[in-house]
Amino acid sequence: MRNEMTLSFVAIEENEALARMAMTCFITPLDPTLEEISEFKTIVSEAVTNAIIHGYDCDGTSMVTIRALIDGNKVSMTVEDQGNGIFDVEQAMEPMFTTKPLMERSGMGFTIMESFSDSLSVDSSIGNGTVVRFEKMFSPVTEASRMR
Amino acid sequence: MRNEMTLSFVAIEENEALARMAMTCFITPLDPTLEEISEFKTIVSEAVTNAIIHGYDCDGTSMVTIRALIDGNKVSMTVEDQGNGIFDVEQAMEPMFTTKPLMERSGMGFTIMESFSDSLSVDSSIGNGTVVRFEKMFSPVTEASRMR
Amino acid sequence: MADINQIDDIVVVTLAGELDNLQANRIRSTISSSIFTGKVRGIIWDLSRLGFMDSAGIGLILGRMRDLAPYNGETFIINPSPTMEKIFNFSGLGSNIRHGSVESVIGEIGGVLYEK
Amino acid sequence: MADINQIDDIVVVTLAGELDNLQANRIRSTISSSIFTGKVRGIIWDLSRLGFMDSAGIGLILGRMRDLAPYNGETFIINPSPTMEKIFNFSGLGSNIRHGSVESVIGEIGGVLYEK
Ligand SMILES: Nc1ncnc2c1ncn2[C@@H]1O[C@H](COP(=O)(O)OP(=O)(O)O)[C@@H](O)[C@H]1O
Ligand SMILES: Nc1ncnc2c1ncn2[C@@H]1O[C@H](COP(=O)(O)OP(=O)(O)O)[C@@H](O)[C@H]1O
Repeated sequence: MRNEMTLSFVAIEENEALARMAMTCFITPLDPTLEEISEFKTIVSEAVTNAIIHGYDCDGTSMVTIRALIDGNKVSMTVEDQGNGIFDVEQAMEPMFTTKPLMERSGMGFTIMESFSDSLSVDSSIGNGTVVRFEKMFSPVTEASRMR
Repeated sequence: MRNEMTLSFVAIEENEALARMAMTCFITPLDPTLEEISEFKTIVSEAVTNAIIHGYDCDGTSMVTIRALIDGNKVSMTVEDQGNGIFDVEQAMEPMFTTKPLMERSGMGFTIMESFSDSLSVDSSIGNGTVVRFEKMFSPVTEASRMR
Repeated sequence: MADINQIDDIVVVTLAGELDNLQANRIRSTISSSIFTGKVRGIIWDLSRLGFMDSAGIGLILGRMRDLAPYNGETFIINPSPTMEKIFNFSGLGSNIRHGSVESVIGEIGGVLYEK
Repeated sequence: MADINQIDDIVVVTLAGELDNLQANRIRSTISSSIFTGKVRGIIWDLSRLGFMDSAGIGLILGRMRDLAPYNGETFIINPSPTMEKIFNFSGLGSNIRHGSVESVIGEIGGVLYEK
């Protein structure tokens, strides 16, 4: 199947759940397994939370944008902010690295996103924002399940 | 509370459910009653279905866009397409009027949208598309429920 | 999503999940066929377990009323939610609504048929 | 969302729903306070009914391990979903996971404390 969507929302923590729900619903026609759903939801949650809290410091007015495409059984997605940007992407992607230890961030976001997706790339520049791009393959939809 | 979102998706019937779910999740922080939720979902469903099937004849490539704003306990929303447009809006809004009787459309969409919202307006022009704008007030959120 | 059962000359359609335009299009022909197997005198739409319905449900039910017209078939809608009940009322289907069990409504159709 | 119970000198946190950044921020101080009421020797995170968790859960649990450090408190995480278990493993918390009942883990903490 082929489908395409874009979701934007202001940078408030309440919208983490909105993003997860909307994206979960978007992939439902792929008839994903429970584990595929929860891994996908986790990727979305990590990327969106980062955009809200690191990109925009929860400013409540700037917009986070998710673009997603389903092509066959592959989902491609970008999570984008026009916020602070990342000083050193390589360092940011190291496990346990966080610039917000006082907020009890674990620094595991990028590690989780990388592990649960099939490919991940990050484009960022200080003062201009960050785009996280990833792809996830889902197990092929069977005829039987498509007929349901 | 204040929140703002935009959701766009291609004109396929599968996205009717996506739109309902995303919008339902968006209003969750207002702690709506069951009846408020289902009336709101119905409005969304009618407007989005119309954009997909009447606006774009389910072409699978053109985009439907929903913009929504929460301000206090009022939700304002537009559902927009750049598709066929409506020939005579007044006639279209009459109960039982439909241009797709063979698809078993009931012609009750606008009547339901008007009844379940607090205000509704339609802007449309042939060949340029349609914007349906509506507002719905939700019962005020109590302190007790906000603390949950 | 749609369970179709025939009890004597009555078709009972039990709906679950969300009945929107997409779902209505998916189940329409199956329900129509079950009416055209012949001798059907009534249809009962059991909405007890239906979570959501929009005007596509109205189109689906009105369409099957047309299917049933040649047989003078009755239509009953049981246990819609309050929001669905409003939608049926707007659409002139309020008098087809019953709250109760499938059995009690079959009894009512029996009575209706008997009186004819 | 977070049920907090103290059983002898052990805090049992039962989580439900979705544990993300927003929820972690909402429940953090309540859980911390329950540790600082004193004499706490261990914390059990019961995730049996938790539907979703991202790295905010890791931050929350590591933070409470720091709270417990002065008391040499133990941390156990019970019944995470397969996806959550992966996240704990990435984060070095794999050895804190148990599958079983709260009671059996309380027994284990009892043993640990006894050996000290
Ligand atoms: N969208 C973003 N905008 C700015 N900085 C970011 C963004 N995403 C990640 N970062 C930076 O990368 C670091 C590591 O991110 P991550 O691995 O997700 O861990 P955490 O969110 O727990 O800090 C963050 O602490 C932050 O400094
Ligand atoms: N977005 C739209 N684009 C073009 N035409 C529309 C749109 N929305 C509604 N219409 C027209 O208005 C008519 C009435 O709409 P409605 O009351 O929702 O009933 P129905 O969808 O059952 O036909 C439709 O049959 C169609 O001709």
